[in-house]
Amino acid sequence: MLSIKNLTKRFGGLAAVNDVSVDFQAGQINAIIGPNGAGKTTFFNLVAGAMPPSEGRIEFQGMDVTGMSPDRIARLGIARTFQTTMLFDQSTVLDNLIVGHRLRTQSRLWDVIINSKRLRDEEKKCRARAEEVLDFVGLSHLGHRYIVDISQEERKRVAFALAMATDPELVLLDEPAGGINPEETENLAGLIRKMVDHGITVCLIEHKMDMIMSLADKIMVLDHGEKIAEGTPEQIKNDPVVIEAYLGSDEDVEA
Amino acid sequence: MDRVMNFFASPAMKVVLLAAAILFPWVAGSEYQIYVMALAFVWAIAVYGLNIITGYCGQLNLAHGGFFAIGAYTVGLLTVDYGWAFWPAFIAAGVLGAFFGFLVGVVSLRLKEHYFAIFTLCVGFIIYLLIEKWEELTHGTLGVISIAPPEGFGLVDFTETIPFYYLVLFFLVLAIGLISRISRSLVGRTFLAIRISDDLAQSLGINLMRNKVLAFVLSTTYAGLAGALLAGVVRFIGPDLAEITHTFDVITYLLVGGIGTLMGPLVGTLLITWITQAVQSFEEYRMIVFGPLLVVLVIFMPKGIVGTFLTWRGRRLASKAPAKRAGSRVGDTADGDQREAG
Amino acid sequence: EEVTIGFTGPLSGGAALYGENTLEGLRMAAEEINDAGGFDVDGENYTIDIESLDDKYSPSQAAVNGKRLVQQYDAPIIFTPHSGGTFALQAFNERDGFLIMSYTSVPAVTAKGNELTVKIPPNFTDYLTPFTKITMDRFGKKLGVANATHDYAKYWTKEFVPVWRKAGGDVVSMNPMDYNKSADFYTGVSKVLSEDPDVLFVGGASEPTGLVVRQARELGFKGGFVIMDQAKMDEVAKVSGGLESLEGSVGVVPLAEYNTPGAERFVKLWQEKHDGVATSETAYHYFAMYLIMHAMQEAGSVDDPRAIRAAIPQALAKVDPKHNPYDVTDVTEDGNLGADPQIAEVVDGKVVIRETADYKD
Amino acid sequence: MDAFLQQALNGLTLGSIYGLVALGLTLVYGILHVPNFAHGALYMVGAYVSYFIMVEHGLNYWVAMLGAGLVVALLSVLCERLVFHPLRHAPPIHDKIAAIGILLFLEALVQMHWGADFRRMPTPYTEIFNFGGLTLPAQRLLIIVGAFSLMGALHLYLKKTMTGSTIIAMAQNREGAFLVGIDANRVAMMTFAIAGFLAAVGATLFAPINLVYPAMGHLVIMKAFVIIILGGMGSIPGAIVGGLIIGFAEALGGYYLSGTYKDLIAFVLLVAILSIKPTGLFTKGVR
Amino acid sequence: MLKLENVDAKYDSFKALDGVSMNVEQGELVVLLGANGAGKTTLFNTISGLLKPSAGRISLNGQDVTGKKPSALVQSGVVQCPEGRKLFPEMSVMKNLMLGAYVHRRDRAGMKKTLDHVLEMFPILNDKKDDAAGSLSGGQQQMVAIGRALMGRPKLLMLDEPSLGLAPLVVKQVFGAVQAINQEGTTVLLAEQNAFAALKIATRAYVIENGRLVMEGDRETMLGNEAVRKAYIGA
Ligand SMILES: Nc1ncnc2c1ncn2[C@@H]1O[C@H](COP(=O)(O)OP(=O)(O)OP(=O)(O)O)[C@@H](O)[C@H]1O
Ligand SMILES: Nc1ncnc2c1ncn2[C@@H]1O[C@H](COP(=O)(O)OP(=O)(O)OP(=O)(O)O)[C@@H](O)[C@H]1O
Ligand SMILES: [Mg+2]
Ligand SMILES: [Mg+2]
Repeated sequence: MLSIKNLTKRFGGLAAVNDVSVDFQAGQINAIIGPNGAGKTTFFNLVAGAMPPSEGRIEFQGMDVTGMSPDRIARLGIARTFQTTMLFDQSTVLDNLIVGHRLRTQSRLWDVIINSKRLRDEEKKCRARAEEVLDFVGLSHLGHRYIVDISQEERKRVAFALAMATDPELVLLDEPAGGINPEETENLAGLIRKMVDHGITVCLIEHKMDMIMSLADKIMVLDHGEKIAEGTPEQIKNDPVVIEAYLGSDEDVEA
Repeated sequence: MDRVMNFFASPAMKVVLLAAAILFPWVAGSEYQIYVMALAFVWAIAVYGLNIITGYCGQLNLAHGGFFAIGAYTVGLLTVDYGWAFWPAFIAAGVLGAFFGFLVGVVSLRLKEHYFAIFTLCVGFIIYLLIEKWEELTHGTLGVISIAPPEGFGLVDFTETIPFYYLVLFFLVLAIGLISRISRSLVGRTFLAIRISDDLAQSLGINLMRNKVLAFVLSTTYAGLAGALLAGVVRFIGPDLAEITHTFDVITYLLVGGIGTLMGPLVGTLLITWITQAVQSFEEYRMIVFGPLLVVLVIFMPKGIVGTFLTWRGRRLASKAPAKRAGSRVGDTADGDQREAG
Repeated sequence: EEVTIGFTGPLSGGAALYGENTLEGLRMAAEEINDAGGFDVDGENYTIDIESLDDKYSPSQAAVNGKRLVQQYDAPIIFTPHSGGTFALQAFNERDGFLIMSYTSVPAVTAKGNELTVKIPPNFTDYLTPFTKITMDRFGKKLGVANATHDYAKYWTKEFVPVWRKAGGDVVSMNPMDYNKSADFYTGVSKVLSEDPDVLFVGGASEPTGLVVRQARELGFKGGFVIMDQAKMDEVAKVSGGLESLEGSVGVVPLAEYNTPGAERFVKLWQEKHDGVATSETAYHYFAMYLIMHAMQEAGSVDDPRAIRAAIPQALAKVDPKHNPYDVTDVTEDGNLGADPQIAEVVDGKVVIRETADYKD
Repeated sequence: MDAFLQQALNGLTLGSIYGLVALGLTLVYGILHVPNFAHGALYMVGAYVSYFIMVEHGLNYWVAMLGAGLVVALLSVLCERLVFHPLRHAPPIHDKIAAIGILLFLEALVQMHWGADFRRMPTPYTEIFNFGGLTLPAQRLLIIVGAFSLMGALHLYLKKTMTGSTIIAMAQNREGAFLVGIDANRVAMMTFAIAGFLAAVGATLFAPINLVYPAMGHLVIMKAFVIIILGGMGSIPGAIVGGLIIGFAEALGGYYLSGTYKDLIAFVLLVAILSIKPTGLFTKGVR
Repeated sequence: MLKLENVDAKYDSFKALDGVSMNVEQGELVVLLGANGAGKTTLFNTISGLLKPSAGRISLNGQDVTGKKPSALVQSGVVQCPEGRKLFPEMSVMKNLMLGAYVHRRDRAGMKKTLDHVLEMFPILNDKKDDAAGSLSGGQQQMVAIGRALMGRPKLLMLDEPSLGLAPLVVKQVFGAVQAINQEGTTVLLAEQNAFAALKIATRAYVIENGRLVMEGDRETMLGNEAVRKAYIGA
């Protein structure tokens, strides 16, 4: 579904992503791990079109999307969340989600001026979709709350819902469990599984190893921009290179 | 108390406002008041334009006065130098407002925040300097004299104050109607999303440039048409129309009324216009009062009159609903949905 | 009874002083008239009340003020000291019925056939031939244009350049500058001087004119200046470095040096109550108020603007010379007041007065 | 050639003044993160204070300059305390409007006291130097030397001293600055004081070759904005280089291209540059 | 050394801290546990002087410091490494670190020594010392933030979720460093969600819920407490 070939991104002299090639299969949970500064977020930025790669090629469902603008990529079916959760803070949860479905609608200014049937239909559709995804993440009761008033964990869920509202094929989740406690992390993991059950391919960055290990079908490890390993959780856990670079040998640290 | 408040926010209020506007010429003390009101309405249309790009889309356009002047000059030059009638020139003013808005928008909207603001400040200044210096086209500092007024029909003569008042009112209602519709529609939500966060909006598949340019063109069209109406009533225009002070005025109206609100532009424009008329006798001392007033206003009423009212009302409504703070705490059980998902 | 005279002009902003000066002329006259017990029209005694509104030099604001003065204060006459305000008022003055007393030298104000407009100041065109003759004889035929860029300066240039050429002169460089906004005139002045002119045509507000003169001298210019009538020679000299720096200049005569009984009296009258020097705009407005009073008496009406306008020729003859500093004597069909103005030339560091009449072709 | 050098000299004069004003603006921008539209009014007040001290009270030019610097620095600090400090959490448009409020107020105030007419402040240095056809009045020389010494001193202060660095630190993260023990309020006040001081000194340097009037700050401030954008907002060297670019462009453009459109040059230049490089000339790519 | 008595803090009308009393002794490493929004950051900011308590008293070594300015508190050795890092993004890493030593700016030699110490702890910062801090990855920025706090030579170091967004290996390093810092004699107050790792190096811990301290105990007690294990350790 997502096929990356020789992807490279340089900032000045630094290669934040260096010659990475990888394939992600549809319907799976693919994880990207690696030390801080390994280039994980940059990798997401490249896939989502937020910055153009220096070299390499990105194919999504067989189509070359290299260098496309983020909005076009989103319309093609790639949605993302950000490392620091980004939402429209001054709006209600539901309003956030309604905009999320905007890319699946056609209405233009002209439709607004004449109040066309298409516009009315699409507005209904957006609202329906918003309610649906809100229900999906289990926050139906929060629809009319303002984002600033909800908790960190709820924000993470709304971010998921927002990504879902775009009707994606693939979602990129950047550290979804950052800054939330173990119990909530469990719940989020459940939610990610539920997304996959609904036919969405997931790609996530995370530092919480137990979550990754229990969740991922496939893990890619980045270090200094390069791919140093790729495989199932079992393989990765025992890969000496990964242990050396990332996990460390003393399991005690893991909580 | 709440009843009164709710009434202010209800659709009925709009009907009352409209009725008041229609009746105004019959209760006004003199034609002068109608004239002032009509001019205020003209400016209000321009302020609504600014509200689209600045209030809804979050880009502070400091060339707005320039586009207003472009509209006015379009009517002025076409009617005076090229013998056009007012109405075709009026349409041309809208078209040119949109056209120049498009040109400027395509270049400037790639810039962020202050860069955009200052870029447009410069664009506004360029418009002003061009109008002042390009004598062959604009008559330069001499200004455009004897501009054609809007042609009436039958017994209606728009050089008379009252018919002109209704004409402007008609356009104002149209302008507000359109904006109110846009702001509630998907298009308006899209603008709002861009205002709050460019990056997020883009990651949701929203084409930033297209939407920003759309908002910008809409706003400059409003400015152009408002300028055209002004030219039609004052019938003389000079380069001073394009001075940055007019842009500042328009921003002040917007801010006082409430930026990003539907009725804010109207409230702000009317209020300041009438205050200005009322303090005419202060003459040079006027700014000594007005300047600090502006400062106090932005410090203590940052959301403007309408914005403050809406927040206040929002709070009251919220406080009536049982306060329930969400958030997971020790001991809270996770809700059923998630269990089922896991 | 009271009759209300309206005024709309810049009372705040950059032109406030100018606006205040014009208004003060009206006030001085009105005060004298009222103190003398008012005036009689058709057996009825009237005093004058002046309603002044600020328009910040903005035409549309002037229009609003015009409406207000007519509607709310019933003013049959409105004074305005700028062309933009005049044009804006002309959009409705004939219909709403009020007379515009316009203080601007812009010819278009009266050229468009508005029946209820009177233009107060004299036509600057009277100066053109004498100015040309005096400076061309003394310095030579090459003219450099370095005046301001506002509307009035434009009209001047448009009229002056052909006169200069017709007299056999040559315009070697043309570089008008924005006197009110420019940060520095050095560039512009040196550009004009690069063509080595004999005479420089300068003028705008007095002080920037002085700067231009000063910088021209700094850059080595030795010729004479033709100073546009907006600039007052005495004020210019203060900035340019004294009358010596103005050697060979021609311009309008400062009110203080004007040789009429009316002018002398007016200057004294001004000094009784004010600091600083009296300006011509004040003097003209002082006169215009008297003119209006007489016109009302001649017309036998204080509220019929057409009759008042029609009575202005007779009224001119009635104005006491002591109220007429500039000896205004006639009015054209279009509504231009006219006088034979005097001219000042700087010779050996002193102002010498010349009569325009001496230079008529 | 002579003409060219003469214009280059004019450009240098203009550029140093522009640079000085832009420097203050860019510093304040760093703290406020909004363009301070009132800065031009501070410049204007600076000129009037100098005028007041020197012309109305007959004191020495340098005393006037120092006095104006101090008074305007104080005024600038007052603006920070009374207006911008309370607004520090408000959206940027509010600071802009408030700044406009300050501007209107200061202009009206000055006008009330001194009127709207032009005033002249003579220079004590009236010599005119002539170098083979180049004319350079002493005051212009003073402008160039004075402005550049000030800029140099400021640059050293900001780069080399810890106290200077706090200004930059504070600009980048107010709370972060608090947490390392910087008294952020003091830094804000210091910055405003420096900016006000620079504006007043710039005005005092420039006033003798120009005039003093309430609207004198308008065009200067507009150009200062162009400069800080050209140079990258918040960048000190950018402000200086930008000032010179605009100064030269105006002098040379005004001479060789068109005097009528001279004032357009700066703005057209900016529009052209931003159209090609949306973040200005000297900004480094930082996310 | 640090003592809080019945401290309240408010955001508008919302009470984020409610009668907090706590005590940190010289040389201790005290952990503050709490879910999101429990009030950890608020408590830290109140101690740092960024927020003024609406009631109660804070004292440091017996001196009342309630309502003191943050700069004054840093002077007296209370240094916070904040949540969200609060770096100077466009300054170089080196400048960031140097500004951390702002209050010791007259002691050049001491600054140099601390700097070497910090760079030894986080060698990556040496490689990046001329880069703008804002261009670093999330984890690297966290290191700069900790480094900057250490440059202030704290007597009481407050770390607000230092492990947030860090790779496991780095988390380990960070906790190792924190322990080392503590062992060198610096008193540490640590807010964490990564409770297990934090408790392992702690002397004592508090649990905060809804702005109230609900539990207090030494390491063993805490690790053995069922409720704590369930909520924060997830086992
Ligand atoms: N600036 C603010 N304005 C209003 N309420 C706030 C503000 N900051 C925090 N709060 C509220 O105060 C409470 C405590 O927040 P605080 O940030 O101290 O929690 P925390 O324990 O640090 O959480 P986290 O683990 O997410 O960092 C929360 O309910 C939060 O919503
Ligand atoms: N816009 C940028 N300009 C310059 N350097 C950058 C930029 N973005 C990222 N980098 C550099 O690229 C490298 C990779 O950064 P990235 O944010 O992708 O790391 P990451 O793997 O997401 O780390 P973390 O887990 O800490 O978030 C880092 O060294 C960072 O400093
Ligand atoms: Mg990352
Ligand atoms: Mg926190």
